Amino acid sequence: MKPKHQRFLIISLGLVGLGIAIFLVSIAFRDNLVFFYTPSDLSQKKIHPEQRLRVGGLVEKNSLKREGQKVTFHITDHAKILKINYTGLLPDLFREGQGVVVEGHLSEPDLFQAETVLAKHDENYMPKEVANKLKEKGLWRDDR
Amino acid sequence: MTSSDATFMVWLMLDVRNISLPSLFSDLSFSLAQREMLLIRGTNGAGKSSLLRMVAGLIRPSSGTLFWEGQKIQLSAYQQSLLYSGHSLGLHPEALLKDQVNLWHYHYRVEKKVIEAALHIWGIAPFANQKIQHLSQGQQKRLSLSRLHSLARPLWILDEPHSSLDAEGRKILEDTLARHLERDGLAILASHEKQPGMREICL
Amino acid sequence: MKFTLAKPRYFFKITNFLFPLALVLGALCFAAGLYSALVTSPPDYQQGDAMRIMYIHVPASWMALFCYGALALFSLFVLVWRHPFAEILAISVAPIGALFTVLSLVTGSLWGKPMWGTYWVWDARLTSVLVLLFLYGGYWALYKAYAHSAQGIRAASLLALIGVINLPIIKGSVDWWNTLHQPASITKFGGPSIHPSMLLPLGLMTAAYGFYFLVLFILRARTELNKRKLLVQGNLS
Amino acid sequence: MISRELYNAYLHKGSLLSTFAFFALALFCVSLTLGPNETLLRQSAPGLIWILAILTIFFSTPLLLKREAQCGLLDEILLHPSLTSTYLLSKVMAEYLFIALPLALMSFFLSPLFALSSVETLSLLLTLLIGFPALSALGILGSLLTLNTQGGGLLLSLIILPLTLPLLIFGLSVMEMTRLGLDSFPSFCLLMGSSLFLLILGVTAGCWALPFAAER
Repeated sequence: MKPKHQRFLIISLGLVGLGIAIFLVSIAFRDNLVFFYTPSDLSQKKIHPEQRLRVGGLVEKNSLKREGQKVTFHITDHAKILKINYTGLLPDLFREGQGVVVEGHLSEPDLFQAETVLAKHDENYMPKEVANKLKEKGLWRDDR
Repeated sequence: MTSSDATFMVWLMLDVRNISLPSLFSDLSFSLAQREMLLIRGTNGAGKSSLLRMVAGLIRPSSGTLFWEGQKIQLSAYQQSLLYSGHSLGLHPEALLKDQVNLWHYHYRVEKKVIEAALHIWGIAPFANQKIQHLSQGQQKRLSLSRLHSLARPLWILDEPHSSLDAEGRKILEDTLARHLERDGLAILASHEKQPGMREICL
Repeated sequence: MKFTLAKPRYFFKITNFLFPLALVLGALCFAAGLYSALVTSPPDYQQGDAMRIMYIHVPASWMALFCYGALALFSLFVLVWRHPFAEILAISVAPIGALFTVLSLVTGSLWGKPMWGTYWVWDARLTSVLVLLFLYGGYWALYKAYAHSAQGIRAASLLALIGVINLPIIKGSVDWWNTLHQPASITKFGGPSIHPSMLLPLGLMTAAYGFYFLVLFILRARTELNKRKLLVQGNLS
Repeated sequence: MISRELYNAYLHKGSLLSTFAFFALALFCVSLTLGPNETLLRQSAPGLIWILAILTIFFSTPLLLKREAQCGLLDEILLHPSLTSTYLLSKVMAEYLFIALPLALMSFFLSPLFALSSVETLSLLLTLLIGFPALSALGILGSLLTLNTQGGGLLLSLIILPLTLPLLIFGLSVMEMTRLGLDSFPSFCLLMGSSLFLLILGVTAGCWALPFAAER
């Protein structure tokens, strides 16, 4: 067949391929890829005990208990609570009500042995004084 | 009577207008009518091969245009009507000779017997079961030049066809070129030797 | 390579004027930026002083992306219009971009230690910036691998254009996957969620980086041009 | 053109043996050095097999193409009436049949070396089969770009590896998900999507790179 038709065929084939690729990628993003699981995810999915995974959530208020190096706290995503115990230094961003990501493995259904604790940081930067003023006015929404 | 003996009825004309390649040559123009043969002569590295590759449409000139049959060349159609044989012979060293014939059959969609007939003319048919890399340089050159017979192309662009050919090989080449011109064919050769009575361009 | 003198002489004319200006303005912005970043601006309500690395990290990352964008644009010129001058611009911008990427990665991981608790985590944004660094490296290796720079630049330009797909991935990686790296603070729809008192030093530092880039870029381009001139006159191998 | 390419690849099957030997040997060494600890093997196997497959392709393609270029075959291909993209596609198909399938089958049969369960080996085989066309397309593109240089397989890997990362990441996440028993459908779509995209990108860029590589 004439080269012009061949060229047209190949280009349209390429465009159709691109369409399929983008369509496939968009399907995947509907249920977005997870960097870490939330406590509620964990309860639904069956996880092998020795499988390493990451769990993220907000540190529950006054759940932080500290005995020397050993630290236990609860993280929540306003649906499920997961008990975490961790031995080692906590990053200085770690605070109750603060987002956190822990890496480790699930020793019992609701007890998580964390090997590393990563403090997640939301995107607002604000001086201390302004933060305190907001708190007094009760505008401050501490946990998201 | 292989298919390449049919005379070319169509009015053929190659016209090259002020093409140039950086640091090699600039504003070179020449035209070639039917039954004409042009010789490109020049020292090593003068750009003979680059000029031939450009006329064959393998390299884009930085300026200037080529015309075939009066209009600006349309690359895929133009390359259908030319046969380029370069320094590297376009053969598969590990393949057997008969494999090479199959490959050409698939590549150029030419009947196998036509290719084999061309091999007979160049006298390399008996080496069918030999690996090409075991053939001598001259035999490989003949094999590469056998395509002149198996493909009916009006415009021949040959880069130093005489190199590594023995006396008999050269004679076959001369005859083929002569017969090609009688059938209104065109040919451009690049060579070191001076050919008596042939139009030439020195780079 | 036939040397089209029209474009470069024009380039020399502008840079003679632009170079000192960029130098002075750059120094000024840098001084003002550093002063306001380290001294006057208040510590962050969460991170305290650890946040000051942002003033180095964020402009460096922006400049790294900007340089790759410029590199891709020049590569387009090299490939489509075969413009010899675009080659000189492309070669000048590539190393500067690599420098900014390294700076952004180093300051990012230094900042990660106090904030996240680890120097490096295989997170979408960090990985794609690392890929950007590899693309810069690949570009340079390919350019240098060729004997003739005319061939080398065209191969490298194709690689640069293929690598452009990485830019949206870096930009979008933060909000596609809920990664550890915080989402964009400046380009948020509801207006920047940075307190104005911190926005000023950031702006100054970015301007300082911009002028610094200009200075480096002009220097590199002129040396490359002069090298080509000498090459053409044949007394430089 | 496609039949020519298949025949061509069929002709050169001798040299492919060294590629398979390299892959098998690398797998043996890796599983040997990782030691008997089963969980370690299971966790690291997918990544290592994938990386070894990528490297095998990136070191074998330039050799094939460099040999073809030296014999002046690139000119012959450029002069052929059909488009360069059909040549590239047929080259990818030929490589798929002659290199990718044997490699995938080999990793399938060698999976006991890495103590992989049946479902994992199946997903490994599947991801490899999906990823290979894009890998060979990128491999050919890379070898075209590095044809006239001395860099060879090394330079090719340096410039093309960043482009294969999405394949690697999504392929491994598919296997990770199957190992965990979670649904691997989203990462599976991502793998197919990025593989298709990279295949198209590799072929289109290859169309530009082929005439470039033919210029000495």
